[in-house]
Amino acid sequence: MALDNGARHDQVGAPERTPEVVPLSVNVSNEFSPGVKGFFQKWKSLATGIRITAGRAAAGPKTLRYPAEKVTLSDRWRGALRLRGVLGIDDIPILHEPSITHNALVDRLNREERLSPCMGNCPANVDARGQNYFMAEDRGPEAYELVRERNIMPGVLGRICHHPCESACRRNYYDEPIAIRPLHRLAYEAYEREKSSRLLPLPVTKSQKVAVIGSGPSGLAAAFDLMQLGYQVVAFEKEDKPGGALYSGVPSYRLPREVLHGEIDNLVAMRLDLRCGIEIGVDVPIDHLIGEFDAVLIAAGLQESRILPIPGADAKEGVVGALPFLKEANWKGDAGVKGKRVLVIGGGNVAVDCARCALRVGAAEVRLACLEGDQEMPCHPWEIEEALDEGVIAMCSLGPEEVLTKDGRVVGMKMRECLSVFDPVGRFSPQFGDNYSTFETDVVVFSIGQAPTLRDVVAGSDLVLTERGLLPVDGTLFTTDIPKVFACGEVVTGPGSAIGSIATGHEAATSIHRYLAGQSLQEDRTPRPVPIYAKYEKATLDGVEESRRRVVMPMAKPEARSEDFSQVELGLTHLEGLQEAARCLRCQSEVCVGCTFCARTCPDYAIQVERIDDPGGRRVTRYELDLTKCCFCGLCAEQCPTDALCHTGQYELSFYHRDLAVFDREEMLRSGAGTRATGQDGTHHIDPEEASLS
Amino acid sequence: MAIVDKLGESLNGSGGGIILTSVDAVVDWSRGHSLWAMPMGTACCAMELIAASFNKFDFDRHGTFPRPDPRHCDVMVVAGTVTRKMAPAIMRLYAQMPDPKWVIAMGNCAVSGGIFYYDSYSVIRGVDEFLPVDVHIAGCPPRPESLQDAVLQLRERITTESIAPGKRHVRELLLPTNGDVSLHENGDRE
Amino acid sequence: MNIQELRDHLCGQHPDLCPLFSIEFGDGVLQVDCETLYEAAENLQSLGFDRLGMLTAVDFGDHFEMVYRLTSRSMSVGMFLKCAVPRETPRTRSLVPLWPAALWQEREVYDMFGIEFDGHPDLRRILLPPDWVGFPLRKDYRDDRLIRRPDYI
Amino acid sequence: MSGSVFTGYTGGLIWGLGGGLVIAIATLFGVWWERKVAGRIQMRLGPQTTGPFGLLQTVADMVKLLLKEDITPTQADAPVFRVAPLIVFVPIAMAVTVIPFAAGWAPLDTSVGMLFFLAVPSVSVIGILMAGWSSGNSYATLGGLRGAAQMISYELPRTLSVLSVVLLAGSLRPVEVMEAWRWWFIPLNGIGFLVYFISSVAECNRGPFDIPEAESELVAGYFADYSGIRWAIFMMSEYGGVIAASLFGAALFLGGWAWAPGLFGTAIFLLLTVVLVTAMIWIKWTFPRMRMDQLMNTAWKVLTPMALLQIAIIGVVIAWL
Amino acid sequence: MALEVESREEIVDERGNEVSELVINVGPSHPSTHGVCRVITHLDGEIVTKAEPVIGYLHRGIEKMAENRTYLQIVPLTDRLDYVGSMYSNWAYCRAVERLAGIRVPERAEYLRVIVCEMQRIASHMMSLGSAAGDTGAATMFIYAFDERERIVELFEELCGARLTYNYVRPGGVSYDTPEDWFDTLLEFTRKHRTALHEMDRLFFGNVIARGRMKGIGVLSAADAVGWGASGPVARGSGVNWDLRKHDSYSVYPRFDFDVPTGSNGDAYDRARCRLFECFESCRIIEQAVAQIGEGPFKAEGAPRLLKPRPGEAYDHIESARGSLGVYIVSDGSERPYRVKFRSPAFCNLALLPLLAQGHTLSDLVVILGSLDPVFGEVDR
Repeated sequence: MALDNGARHDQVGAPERTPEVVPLSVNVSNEFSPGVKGFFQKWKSLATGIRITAGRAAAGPKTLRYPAEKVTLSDRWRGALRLRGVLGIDDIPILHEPSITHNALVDRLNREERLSPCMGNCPANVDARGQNYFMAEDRGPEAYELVRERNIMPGVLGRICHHPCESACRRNYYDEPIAIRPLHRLAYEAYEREKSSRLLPLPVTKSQKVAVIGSGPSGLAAAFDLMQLGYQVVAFEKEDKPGGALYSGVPSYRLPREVLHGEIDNLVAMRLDLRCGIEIGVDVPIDHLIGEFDAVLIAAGLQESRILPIPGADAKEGVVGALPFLKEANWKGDAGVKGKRVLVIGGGNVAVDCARCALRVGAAEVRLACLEGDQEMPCHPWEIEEALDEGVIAMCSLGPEEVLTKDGRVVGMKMRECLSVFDPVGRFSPQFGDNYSTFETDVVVFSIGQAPTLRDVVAGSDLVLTERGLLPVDGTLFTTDIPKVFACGEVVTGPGSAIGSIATGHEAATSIHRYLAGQSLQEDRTPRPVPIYAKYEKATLDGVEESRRRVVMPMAKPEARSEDFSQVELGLTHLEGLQEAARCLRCQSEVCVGCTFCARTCPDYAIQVERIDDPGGRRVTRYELDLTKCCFCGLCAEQCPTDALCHTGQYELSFYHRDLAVFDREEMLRSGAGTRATGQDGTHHIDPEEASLS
Repeated sequence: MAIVDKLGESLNGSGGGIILTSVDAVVDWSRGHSLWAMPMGTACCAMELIAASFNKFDFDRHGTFPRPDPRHCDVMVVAGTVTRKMAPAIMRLYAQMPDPKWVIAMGNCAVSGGIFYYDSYSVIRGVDEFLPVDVHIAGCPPRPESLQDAVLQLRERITTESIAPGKRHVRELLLPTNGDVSLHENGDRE
Repeated sequence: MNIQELRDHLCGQHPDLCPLFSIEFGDGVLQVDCETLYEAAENLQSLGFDRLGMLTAVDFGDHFEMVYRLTSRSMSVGMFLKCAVPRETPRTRSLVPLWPAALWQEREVYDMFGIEFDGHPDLRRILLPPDWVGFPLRKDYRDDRLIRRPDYI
Repeated sequence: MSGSVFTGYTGGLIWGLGGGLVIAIATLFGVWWERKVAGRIQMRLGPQTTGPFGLLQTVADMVKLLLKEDITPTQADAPVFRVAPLIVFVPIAMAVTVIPFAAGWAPLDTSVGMLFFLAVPSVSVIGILMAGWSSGNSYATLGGLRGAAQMISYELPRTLSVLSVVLLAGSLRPVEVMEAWRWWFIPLNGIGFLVYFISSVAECNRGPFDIPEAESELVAGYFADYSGIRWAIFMMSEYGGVIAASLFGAALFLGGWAWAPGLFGTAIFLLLTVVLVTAMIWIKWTFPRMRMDQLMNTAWKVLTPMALLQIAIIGVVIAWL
Repeated sequence: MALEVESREEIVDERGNEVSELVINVGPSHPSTHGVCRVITHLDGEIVTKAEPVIGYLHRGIEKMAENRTYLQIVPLTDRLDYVGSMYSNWAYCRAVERLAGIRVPERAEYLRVIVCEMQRIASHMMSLGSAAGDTGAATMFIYAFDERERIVELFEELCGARLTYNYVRPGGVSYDTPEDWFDTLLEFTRKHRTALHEMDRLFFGNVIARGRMKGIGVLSAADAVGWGASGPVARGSGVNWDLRKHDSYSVYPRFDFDVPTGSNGDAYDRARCRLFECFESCRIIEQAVAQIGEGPFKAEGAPRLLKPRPGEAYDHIESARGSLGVYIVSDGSERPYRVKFRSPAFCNLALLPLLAQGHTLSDLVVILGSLDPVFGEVDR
């Protein structure tokens, strides 16, 4: 290597070779022998030639008898372009699929590479594409109902979801992702306005009854699925109000309680039998449920916060777990930290919630300490950003060493420098350095993980917990040791996201239904969720028109919002929602939505696309491909997010007149277009007079 | 050409419609089945032009084979990009071909400039700017079969021709074209 | 030989060229004055750069930059030789006496940029017809026959 | 048949016209056959869609060429340009008339038939020169000059090679030569046949000696500016030359009708001719084209000595007999 | 053909100047100019006294167009440069872009690039050998060689859906992974191809006429080859052992064992036979690469649609079938390059024609031109 220096980026472990060691290998010159021998060699060479041509002639022709005999085209053949569908003529497919068969649908779409990335990356496979379609058409209630099929509380998740759909959104590749999550919220608001006509009780068609322990997202998701199937569902909640972790753990500046309870009220209105204030295992033994109901689903969630066993952590005052802290802050609006300095240990989302809550309940100074460096914090980047805006002080790469106490009261915290968190294999194995630092603080909130408390729940039943207090559950089927009993939610998965819990709820509901209907539980089941989409690098946005940018979610002012529990995200207006939904590319819907990416990527500028973007009237009005400029490079079809633009096998493109090769929208939609190549529908004859033009 | 012209004129003039039709049938048959190609290969499409006449696709099956000499050719296949520098040579070669002669524009460069339509200062946007093109083949480059298809289309088109000057037989062309796309105004595409 | 060794070698042999030598993006660049271009090239040739791989120009608006890519087979190394040609008087010295490879390449640069080469035996247009007006690769080239692309990304 | 209209001047005219017709028809099949054989060598099919096995292909070509515009370039010397194809064609058509087609019969049975066959086609050199010169095209001029040089050079080995048969048979009258023909002429005349064959190929401007019309150098050589029917006549003379040379070679060297009596003999004769034509086609499509100096070297340094060697061998044999 | 675009006038001119030379115009559309090249040939009898190539008949201004296209949009343009070996221009361009934008290419992509480029080398050399044979009148050899090329084109079609303009190598990788069983078909091809190569060697390079036509024709000395910037088989035919795959071993080439065929006479025969031997070497490389290639991504992940490399300049080159093909890109940090220059080997090689053709006959002129293997898409750009 050498012509260039060592900075060569793609040099893959090559040994250096210098010209000296290269053998001057093959010499290509050759001559006839001199003299008589050469004379005969010359004649022989002629004979050899005849022999070779004779051999080839004997081998027979290799010709294809065109047009009777066609060449077999490769299925990647880049023939003439056609559209599969156009918005305004064809509608995009809406995937209304019962939960029972939803997985099969997703798998099939995935196999056929027709799964939109947002749907694929969502643990519950919410059809965000369909939602955006309805939202753009100003059909909010329908969007709500579509989302609700897989996401039990769109209004709630529209506020708190960590939106894996948006990270997978193909729009990332071009500019910025669609605001799918805020659109959930708008859909909820639209639904609420029309609730009276749309909210009907679900009919009970089956005699079996199912008990659900816990009214968190996963329990409700399972309950809703089962209710739709006609089962009678009873949900038990130990607190006074339903909602589980959403109620106790999520601060109300993110999730107003009226929204949460509004959503749950809707479920109740659909004939969910919700019984609050009943703690299974305490008020009612679980055996009783097992006896009374045909199936029992444990969706109790995680109740307990872990506290690090470090010196001083047992202090009487000033050390709290995250969940109790949040619960107090949420319910009472006061966690006893007014005017105090708070140090939150942990870098996850819950820790950030704790920190932000602490600010709101009047803490004088809030610090957040975590092991990880600032680029690798496990919480979502937008969360920590908002927290920093509000005044939280983040301290990264610090490990808790000792809680400094004085008279049983916390006075400070000793921290140790953390060098690395994970070992090369990716296991959690923090390495600490020798630098110590001490911070003065009054309250230490440990937010380093949660655990289930199921001892009470399972007491007296045949269910056996593991040593760590976990319930042994099949991760795919969500069955427990007892056939009748199922489990879902964070009890099974450990700390996770709301939407992840919902996904397990759907799976558990499927299992319960199969169990009750006497079907095989295992058939066609795969572990969920199946993460399928890779991340995108951030696209460069300069040069991108304003109209193509993502709508900006209005936020409350940081200094104002950190005072109380008022909402931080103020929500989009109706019009903004329509515009944002219209940005959706309708990936893999096989319907051209006029995104113009094909026109933009075309090196020949052969494609012209025009569309109307009116709310409710989004139409592709013009799609024109000048086939005579097209260079058949295939870049447009690769770019097409909806897969509507595709190459056909058509290669015989002879025209008597050049303008016949300019395909308009209708021509683009015709399939095959009768040629010798395709043999399809040769019904279009050209007028001889027209043929004689040119 | 003179003999044929005279023949055609007299047949047409003397009301010998039936004779003219049969003569035309023979003449058109011979012309259509013996389209010797003047391979005006300038760029990439020339490779497919070569491929079309070689063993896998074999133009010769249809009686078409490339002759390098324009005087012996019937159809000029302009295969490839035509630049301002090249155009006079092509015009000259076309002029050297004996009548009756046809032109096939093979590939998008020859049809419209294709990928070089925009931003190129030296490419001519389609040979129909200076040649009467009979069949355009879209493609970049078109498959050899497309060229064969174009020759067959040209053959059908020749069946509408008559040796009588100015006369044209109205025949239904059996070959499918690409649909009922109406002609666009030239104006809005430039 | 890598680029550092090349620099050391060059500095050892021709200390006057040494300050002009820089390493940019992994390639050695010798930025010289156009008056001394020929001498520099001659020095490099005697240093072992026996191939003139590429020769071109870049229009930087206020000046043209001549870019010569030299490679040495014996040292297995390549480098750039550059000089800035003023736009008002685009002239520089031809390298044809050193490398005949420059014969056509300099004609091409003349054709495309209008830079004239003193000492070139046959400086005519090469790619464009002789009667062409203008030098297309200049940034300010205008041509009525050119249709500009639609302006979106 | 003395006294009949088929002898003398009228006979010459009639048989000459007949020869022309035969050559024209044979050319149609010859071209078809060449395209089929060449196709086969090149793993292709050759003409296929026009008529059964593409047999009508050459007919279509011929009709089309007849109706093509007949261009006389403005820079051409018009009268010479127009007449040149005929001057090339007529001698070839005439040469066919002396070939002994059937037992004891040749259309024009003259005592100097051998000489006639060798001498008359040489006149077409003049036609080629005329065509090349009058076209006013430098390629054509080069082609014409190349053609003249080549054909004149190869006259010598070809004549010498025929001489060996004449010596053996002891007559210049083709019919008598054929009657004297015995099967052992073949081994005896092996070298002579090779020389005759190669120089015939060269005489006919066929590959690998087609440098006067070298497609890749001179585009089409001396007939580069001919179109339509005049060019077709050139092609007919080329194929006529091939067929005539093959007929003559099949008769003199391979025995022609002497293998069997009556029409059988003629059939064998024609079959042998086809074999020779095929061989010519085959080598054309197998070998690269020679260069002018190599061509001359081959004529003067290889073929002429070989022909002389053959004559010497025959001389020895005759003396020994 | 006939060509006579302006020759008549020139002859008159020359005659007016009392020169006993015949000036004929070969091209711009002539059967053996391999495209659109015009050679103004001064003849003394049949001896060429001066041959002056006139090029630019296919000058499409690709370099200017590239300044108006985004980095991705230029890839299809590079296809049209060297249309006999589109993969090379793709690759050379992508290497320069990757260098500029700092994109790392996955290993599988590098292997795929090597495989397709070696296939392309075979295809290109088959075209070159075939047309060189066609120039000497061996039309059948042309078809045999082209038949081999057709097999590769079929494989390419399987791979990327195009027969000629592949648009396969992209900045950051390649556009498609291989279809199933593709490697098996490829290996079967290389096996059969060797037999075919031997056959062609005997049919054409062993033939007495072909040797006569090509031996000692257009002799290029090693010093001239270096000085005139010749590269590829043209330089190697003269014994200049210069192959970027060895001497600037880019990509994964150092992992393969192959030889560099060189000639000793520097004539048309050596240049052409160099190409034949390179096909053998390419078969070897392909077989090794197929054995070594591993699973993995074929594209750098997550590269944005619009590349905006840092301002600066990058030069990178590869060994194409015709020699060292370099691409020089100047970026001003926007989404379109500021200047793109293609250093085309065919352009530099073709400059040798006047030197080589002098003193040979007109027939040799086309042989020499064929042995330089110009592709005018690349010469004129």
